[in-house]
Amino acid sequence: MATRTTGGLSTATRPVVTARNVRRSFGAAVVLDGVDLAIVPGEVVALLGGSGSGKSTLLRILAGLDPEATGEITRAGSQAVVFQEHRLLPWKRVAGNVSLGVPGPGVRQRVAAALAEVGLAERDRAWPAELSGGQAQRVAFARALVREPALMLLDEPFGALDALTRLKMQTLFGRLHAEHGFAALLVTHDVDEALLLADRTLVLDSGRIVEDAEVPLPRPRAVDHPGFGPLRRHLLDRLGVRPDQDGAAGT
Amino acid sequence: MATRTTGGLSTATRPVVTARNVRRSFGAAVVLDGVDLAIVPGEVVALLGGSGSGKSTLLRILAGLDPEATGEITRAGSQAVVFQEHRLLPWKRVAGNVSLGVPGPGVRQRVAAALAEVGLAERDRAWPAELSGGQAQRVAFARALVREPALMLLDEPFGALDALTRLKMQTLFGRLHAEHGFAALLVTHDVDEALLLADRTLVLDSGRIVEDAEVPLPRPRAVDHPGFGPLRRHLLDRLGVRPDQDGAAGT
Amino acid sequence: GEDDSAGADSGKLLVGYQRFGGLSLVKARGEAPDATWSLFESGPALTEALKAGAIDIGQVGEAPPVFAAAGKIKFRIIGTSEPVPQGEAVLVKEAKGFRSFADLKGRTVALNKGSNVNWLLVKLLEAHQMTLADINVKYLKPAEARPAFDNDQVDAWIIWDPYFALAEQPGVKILADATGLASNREYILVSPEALERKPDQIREFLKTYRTVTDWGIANPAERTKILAPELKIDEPTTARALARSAKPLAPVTPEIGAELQAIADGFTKLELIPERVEIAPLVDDRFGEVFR
Amino acid sequence: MTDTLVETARGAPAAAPDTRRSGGRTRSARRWRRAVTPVALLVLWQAAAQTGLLPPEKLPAPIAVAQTGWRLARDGTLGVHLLDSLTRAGIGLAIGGILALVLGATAGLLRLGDDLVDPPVQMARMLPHLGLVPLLIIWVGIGESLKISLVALGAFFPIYFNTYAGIRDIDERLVEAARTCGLGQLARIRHVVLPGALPSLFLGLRLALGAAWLSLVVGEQVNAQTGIGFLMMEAREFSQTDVVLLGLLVYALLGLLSDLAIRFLEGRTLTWRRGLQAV
Amino acid sequence: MTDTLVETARGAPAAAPDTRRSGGRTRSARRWRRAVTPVALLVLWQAAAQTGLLPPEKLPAPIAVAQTGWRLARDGTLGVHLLDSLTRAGIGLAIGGILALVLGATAGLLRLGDDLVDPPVQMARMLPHLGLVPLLIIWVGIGESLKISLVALGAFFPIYFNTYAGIRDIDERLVEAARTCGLGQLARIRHVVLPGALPSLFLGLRLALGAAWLSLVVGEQVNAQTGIGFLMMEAREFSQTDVVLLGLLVYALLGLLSDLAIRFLEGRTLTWRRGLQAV
Ligand SMILES: Nc1ncnc2c1ncn2[C@@H]1O[C@H](COP(=O)(O)OP(=O)(O)OP(=O)(O)O)[C@@H](O)[C@H]1O
Ligand SMILES: Nc1ncnc2c1ncn2[C@@H]1O[C@H](COP(=O)(O)OP(=O)(O)OP(=O)(O)O)[C@@H](O)[C@H]1O
Ligand SMILES: [Mg+2]
Ligand SMILES: [Mg+2]
Repeated sequence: MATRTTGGLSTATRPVVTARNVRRSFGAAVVLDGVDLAIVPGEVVALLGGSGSGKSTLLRILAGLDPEATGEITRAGSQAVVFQEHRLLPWKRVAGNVSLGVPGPGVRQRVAAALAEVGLAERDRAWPAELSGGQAQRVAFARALVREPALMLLDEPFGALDALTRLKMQTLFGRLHAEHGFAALLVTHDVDEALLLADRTLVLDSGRIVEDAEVPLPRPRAVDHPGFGPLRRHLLDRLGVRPDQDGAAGT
Repeated sequence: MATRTTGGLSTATRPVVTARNVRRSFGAAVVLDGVDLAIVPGEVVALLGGSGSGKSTLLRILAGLDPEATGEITRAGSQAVVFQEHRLLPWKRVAGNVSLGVPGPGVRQRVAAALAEVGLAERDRAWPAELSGGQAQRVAFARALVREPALMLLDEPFGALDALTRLKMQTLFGRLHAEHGFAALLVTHDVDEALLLADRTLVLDSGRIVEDAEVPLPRPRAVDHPGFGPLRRHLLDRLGVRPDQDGAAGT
Repeated sequence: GEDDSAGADSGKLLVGYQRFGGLSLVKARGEAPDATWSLFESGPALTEALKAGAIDIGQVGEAPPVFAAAGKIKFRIIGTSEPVPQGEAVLVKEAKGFRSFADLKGRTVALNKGSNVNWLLVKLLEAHQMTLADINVKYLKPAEARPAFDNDQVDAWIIWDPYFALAEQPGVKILADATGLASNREYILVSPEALERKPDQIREFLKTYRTVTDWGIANPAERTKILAPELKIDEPTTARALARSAKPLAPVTPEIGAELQAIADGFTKLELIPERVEIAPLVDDRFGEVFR
Repeated sequence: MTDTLVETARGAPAAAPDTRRSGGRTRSARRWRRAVTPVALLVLWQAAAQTGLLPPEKLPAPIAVAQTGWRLARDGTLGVHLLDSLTRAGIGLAIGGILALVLGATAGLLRLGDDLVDPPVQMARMLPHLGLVPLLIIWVGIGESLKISLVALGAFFPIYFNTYAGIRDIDERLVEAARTCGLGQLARIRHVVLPGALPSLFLGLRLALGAAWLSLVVGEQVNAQTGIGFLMMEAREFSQTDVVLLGLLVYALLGLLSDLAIRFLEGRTLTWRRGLQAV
Repeated sequence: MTDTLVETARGAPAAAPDTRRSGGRTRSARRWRRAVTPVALLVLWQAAAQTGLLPPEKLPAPIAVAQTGWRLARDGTLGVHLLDSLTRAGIGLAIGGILALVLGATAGLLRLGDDLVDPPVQMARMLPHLGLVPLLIIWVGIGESLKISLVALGAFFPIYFNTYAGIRDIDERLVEAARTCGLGQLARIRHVVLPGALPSLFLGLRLALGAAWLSLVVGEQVNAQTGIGFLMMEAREFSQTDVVLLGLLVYALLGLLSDLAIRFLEGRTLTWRRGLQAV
C-alpha cells in the first residue's frame, strides 16, 4: 500500500469529481434539489446532514450508481466506495471480498496488509456471516483501501465501531491519506470526526448544501485544540442541535 | 404507549434476566468465557466493549436466540430486541413491520404513535428498501417500543443516526423509560450515551465482564455535568483509549 | 382398481375397446347401453387394464394375448374373428421401385414391435428365406412411423388398418399383405372373475356384438357413415379399411389355440417373451354357440 | 480512467411526475416489445409456407392451422376438450400443489420432516409417468382419477422442490427478529417464511403448470374421450398434422397466458422486491 | 410470560472441540435417519407381498424384482441399457442445460434479452414432448438425435426458469458494490451473479435431472433398442411387470444418487449460507 508519494492538499488541479445541479426525487419526495459540488485531488470533504437528508443518495450519484438522477456529473480517476451497509459478498471469504477486482501482482500481500491495517489479519478466511458488525465494516473499509483510488466515497465507514477502534481507524485514514493523497467524501454523523479528518465540511439540508466551510485547523489535529470547540458548536448548530438540548436526557 | 405507570428504578425485585457462567465459542475461538449478569426491573445497563468482543453474541444469548451457548439463563417478563442491523421484513411496509406480532386492540394507533415518536409518522406506508439507514434503524427502534416490554435488548440502536436525531432518540428513550419503567441492556459505542442513559455500565473484554460500575450521576443528566468528565475518562481508559491517543489524527 | 374404477361394483359390464376394433360399431350405435366403455390406444394398454380389474371384457389383435399370457395376466379368450389377412401390409413408396419383399434386403423397415405386424414380418422373412439380419428394422409406433415413412426416413412400413388405409396416399404402394402368411384375427378377452360373476351379461353382450357386426357387414355404406365420425377419418378411407378388415366373429376352436400357440412359440424364439407359454388353458369356448 | 456522464438537466420544476410518466411509457413499450419474437416467428412460418419452403405435408401454414382451429372452435369441439383438460389440470394441480406445499414445508421447516419426507420424495422424483401408469391403474383405476393423479404427480415435484428451497433460502436473521417480536411458529410461517419463500413458490407454480400439462397428455392417452391431449394424440395417430399443430398452439397460448397471470400476481405480491435490474 | 432456560453448563474446559464432536455425531445420525422411510417402504411392500395382500400378478414382491434385477445385471443387459440411457441423458442434459443457462442468463441480465427471449420460451414451455415427437421426427430423424433433442428439451425449462429467477433474485446492492470495485460486466457475472444464483441453479439442475429422465422414456419409445426407458416400456407392452418395476427402482435409485451428488456439491459450494435452520 505504499507506492505513490504525493501528499497533502493540491488544489488548483482538476477536480476528481464535479456535480452540477444534481436533482433526485423518489415519487413526489424531492430528496436532492440542485446540489453543486466539486472535490479536488487530495481533498477530504465531510458531508453531514440529518437522517434521511439525502447523503447516501448523493454519494450513490457521485459513484455513478443512480441512473435516474438528473444533473451533470463529471468524474476523473478511480473511485472506491464504502457503503452504509457493508455489502460484502456473502459467498466470498474476507480476503476474497477485499481482493475483489484488484488487478496486478502482489494482490495477496496487499490484501493481507490492508486487513492487518484494519486489525483483522487473522480473519482473512472467515465468511462475512461470521463477522461482527464492526468487523464487517472494517473489511469493507479495507476493500476500499486496497484499491488506492483517486477518490474514496465513504458512507459512515466508522459508524459501527467502538471508541478505540474508531480512533485507530481515524488515525489509519489520516496516515494513508497523508501517504497516498487520495481525495475523499466522508459521510459522517460524528461532528468531531468531520473536524478531525476533513479539509471542508458540507451540511445537507432540504435537498441543498446549506453550509460549505473550510476547517481552518492545523494538522495534526486533536479534539482539545482551542479552535475545535467553536467549530463544533457552529456545525452542531447548523445541524439543528441547540445548546440547551445538547446532552439532556434521562429521568 | 402510555398505560403503565411504574417509574424509576425498583431494585430489590427479581431480575428480568439473569445469566450465569455463559460461555460461547465459534470453532476454536472462545468469545464468551463465563459471563455473569443480572438486570433488575427498570434498570438500564450499558454494555461496552471493543469491536468483536462479543456484545452482540451476549445480547443474542440473553434474547434466547443462541441454542449453542452453554450456561444458565433465566428470563422473566417480555422482551424486545433491536438488532445491530435493522432486520425489518422487506415484504412488509413500515407500519406492518412495527405492528408485527403486537396483539390487542388499538394496534394502529399505537403503531402510529410509535412512528411519530421516532419522527417517521409519514413513512408508515414505505417499504424498508426505501428507507435511509437511519430511518430503518428508527423503525426498528419503534418496533421495540411499541411492544412495551419488561426488558429491551438494544444493539447500537442509535449508531446510524446524526447528532440531532440521536439526541432526540436518547431523549425519547429517557422519557419512555421514565414513563414505563422497562429494563434495558444497551449496547453502545458511545461512552457519552452510556453515561447519559445507563444506571450501570459493563465493559466486555476477552470474553469476560471486566468492569461493572454504577453511574453515580443525578438525573436529568447532561454531558456538561462536572462528574461526567472523570467517568468518561475512566470508561475510555477501560476501553483502551489512552489520553495521548485520543483525537490525534490527520496529517 | 376394484374399489373405485367407474362402475366396478355397480354390476355394469366394463368394456374396453380400441378405436378401430369391431366393438367400435357397437359403441357408435349405442347398442349396449348397460355397458361402461373405456377406450384404449393399444392392445397392451387394454390388457394392462384387464389385469388391474379395470375392465371385464375387451378386444385386441393377435399379439397382445400372447404377451398378456407371458405376463401371467389372468384372462380367457372367449371369441375371435375370421382371418383378416388383408388388414395388414407392407407399404413402400412407388418411386423407390421395390417389386417384392425380397427387394427390401438391406433396407430400413419400420414396424411396431410386438404387434401383429411383428408376426407378419417373421412370416415374410421366412417366406423369402431371409433373416432379421437381412433388413434394418426400425421399431416405431404408428404415430411415429407415419412421419418417418412420409419423409423417407424408412424404406418400408409394415402396418395395419386403419393406419394402413390412411397411409395409402398417391405414390404409396402395397408390396405385400398377410394373405397366406398370417391370420391377423381379433380376439375377445375376459377376466376370469367377470366370467364367474357376470356370465349372463357377457353372453348378452356377445350376442349384441354379433348382431351388430353382421348388420355392419350387410350394410357397409351405413356402417361407414356411423363409424367415420367416431374414427375421425374421412368416409372413403373408412370404407376402404372396413371393407377388408371388418370380418364376422368366430368361435374359439382348438385350431385357433394352436394358431396362437405358434405365434407364441415364434415370439419365444425371437426372445420377445422370456419363456414358453401355454395358450390352450386360456381358450374358453363356453360362449361358442353365440358365434356359430 | 475518465468517465463522464452529462445529462442535460430536464429542468422540470418537479421531477417526480415526469419520472413517473416516463416509467409508464417504457412499461407499455416493453409490453409491446415482448410481442416481437412470437409475432416474428409466426410471420416467418407463414412466409416459409407460402413460398413453398415448408411444404404443407411437412408443416401446415399457420393460417391453415388457424382455420382448423376456427372450425373446431365453432363446432364446439375445441371448447369441450379444452374445458375437460382445464378441469383435470385444475383439480390435479390443486391436489398435487397442496400436497407439495405441505410436504415441502414439513421438510423445509422441520429437521425430522426433512429426514423422513425428503428421501422418498427424492426417490420418487425421477419416476417417469409413463412407467407409473400400470401401477396407477391398479391403484386408482382408469377413470378420471388416473388423469388427475398423473397431473398431481407432475405438479408435485416442482412445487415441492421450490417450497423446500424457498424455505431453506430464507434469511435466518429475519426469522430470529420475528421470534423476538413474539411471533409463534405459525405466525412466523405466515409473516416470514411464506412471504420470503413466495418468489420461489411462484417459480414452482410456473414449472408445475407446465408439468401438469405434460402429464395430462400422458394421462389423456389412457381411456380418455376428451381433452386437448386426447385431441392431439388422436390427431397424431391419424397424422392430422394441422390438428396436432393446433394442439401445440393451444399449449403455447396457455403457456403465455399462464405466464401473464403469474407475472401479474407476482407484480401484485412482490412489489417490495428490488431484484437485479436488467440493464 | 416467564420462560426459563436452564442448561447445566457442560463444564468442558474448551467448548470448541466438544461442540464440533457433537455436531459430527448428529450429522451421521441424520444420515441414517434419512434411510428410515425408504427402508420402511420396502419392508412394507415385501410384507404385503408375503402375506398375500398384494398378489404377485398385480405387483411382484421387491425380492422378486431384485431377482429380476440380478438376472439382468448378471447377463449384462441392465448395464448396457443403463449406460446407453446415461449417455443420452448426459449429452441431452449438457446441450439443453448450456442453452438454458445462456438464454436464461440473457433474459435475466438484459432487459432486451428478456423481452425477446422470454416470450417464445414461455410459449414453448407448455409444449408436451409427446406432441412434439412427429415434428422432431421430421426435423432430426428417428435416430439418437431424436432422443437427445427430447432430453435437451426436457432439461431446458427447469434450468432456464431457475437461472432467470436466480438472477432476478440477486441483491442489487451487491451488484452495485461489485461495480464500484471496478468489476466489468463479465467479472460481475462471475463473482456476483453466478454465485448468487447458484442455489437456484442447483435447484434447476435437480429438476432438470428428473425432467431429462422423463423425456428419455418418451424418446426411447421411438425406434430404440436400448435404454432403461426402452427396457421398461417394452416390458410394459409385454406385460412383464417385474421388469417395469425394476425400471422404476432403477429410476428411484438414480433419483437418490443424483440427490446425494447434488447435496454434496451444494455442501461444497454453498458453505457460506446460513439458511433457515430446521428445528
Ligand atoms: N428507493 C427509494 N424509494 C423511495 N424513497 C427513497 C428511496 N431511497 C431513499 N429514499 C428516501 O430518500 C431520502 C434520502 O435517503 P438517504 O439514504 O440518502 O438518506 P441519508 O442522508 O443517507 O440518511 P441516513 O443518515 O439515515 O443514512 C430518505 O427520506 C429516504 O426515505
Ligand atoms: N457465526 C460465527 N462464526 C464464527 N465466528 C463468529 C460468528 N459470529 C460471530 N463470530 C465472532 O465472534 C466474535 C464476537 O462477535 P460479536 O458480533 O458478538 O461482536 P460485537 O461485540 O457485537 O462486535 P461489534 O461491536 O463489531 O458489533 C467476533 O470476533 C466474530 O467474528
Ligand atoms: Mg445514509
Ligand atoms: Mg455487534
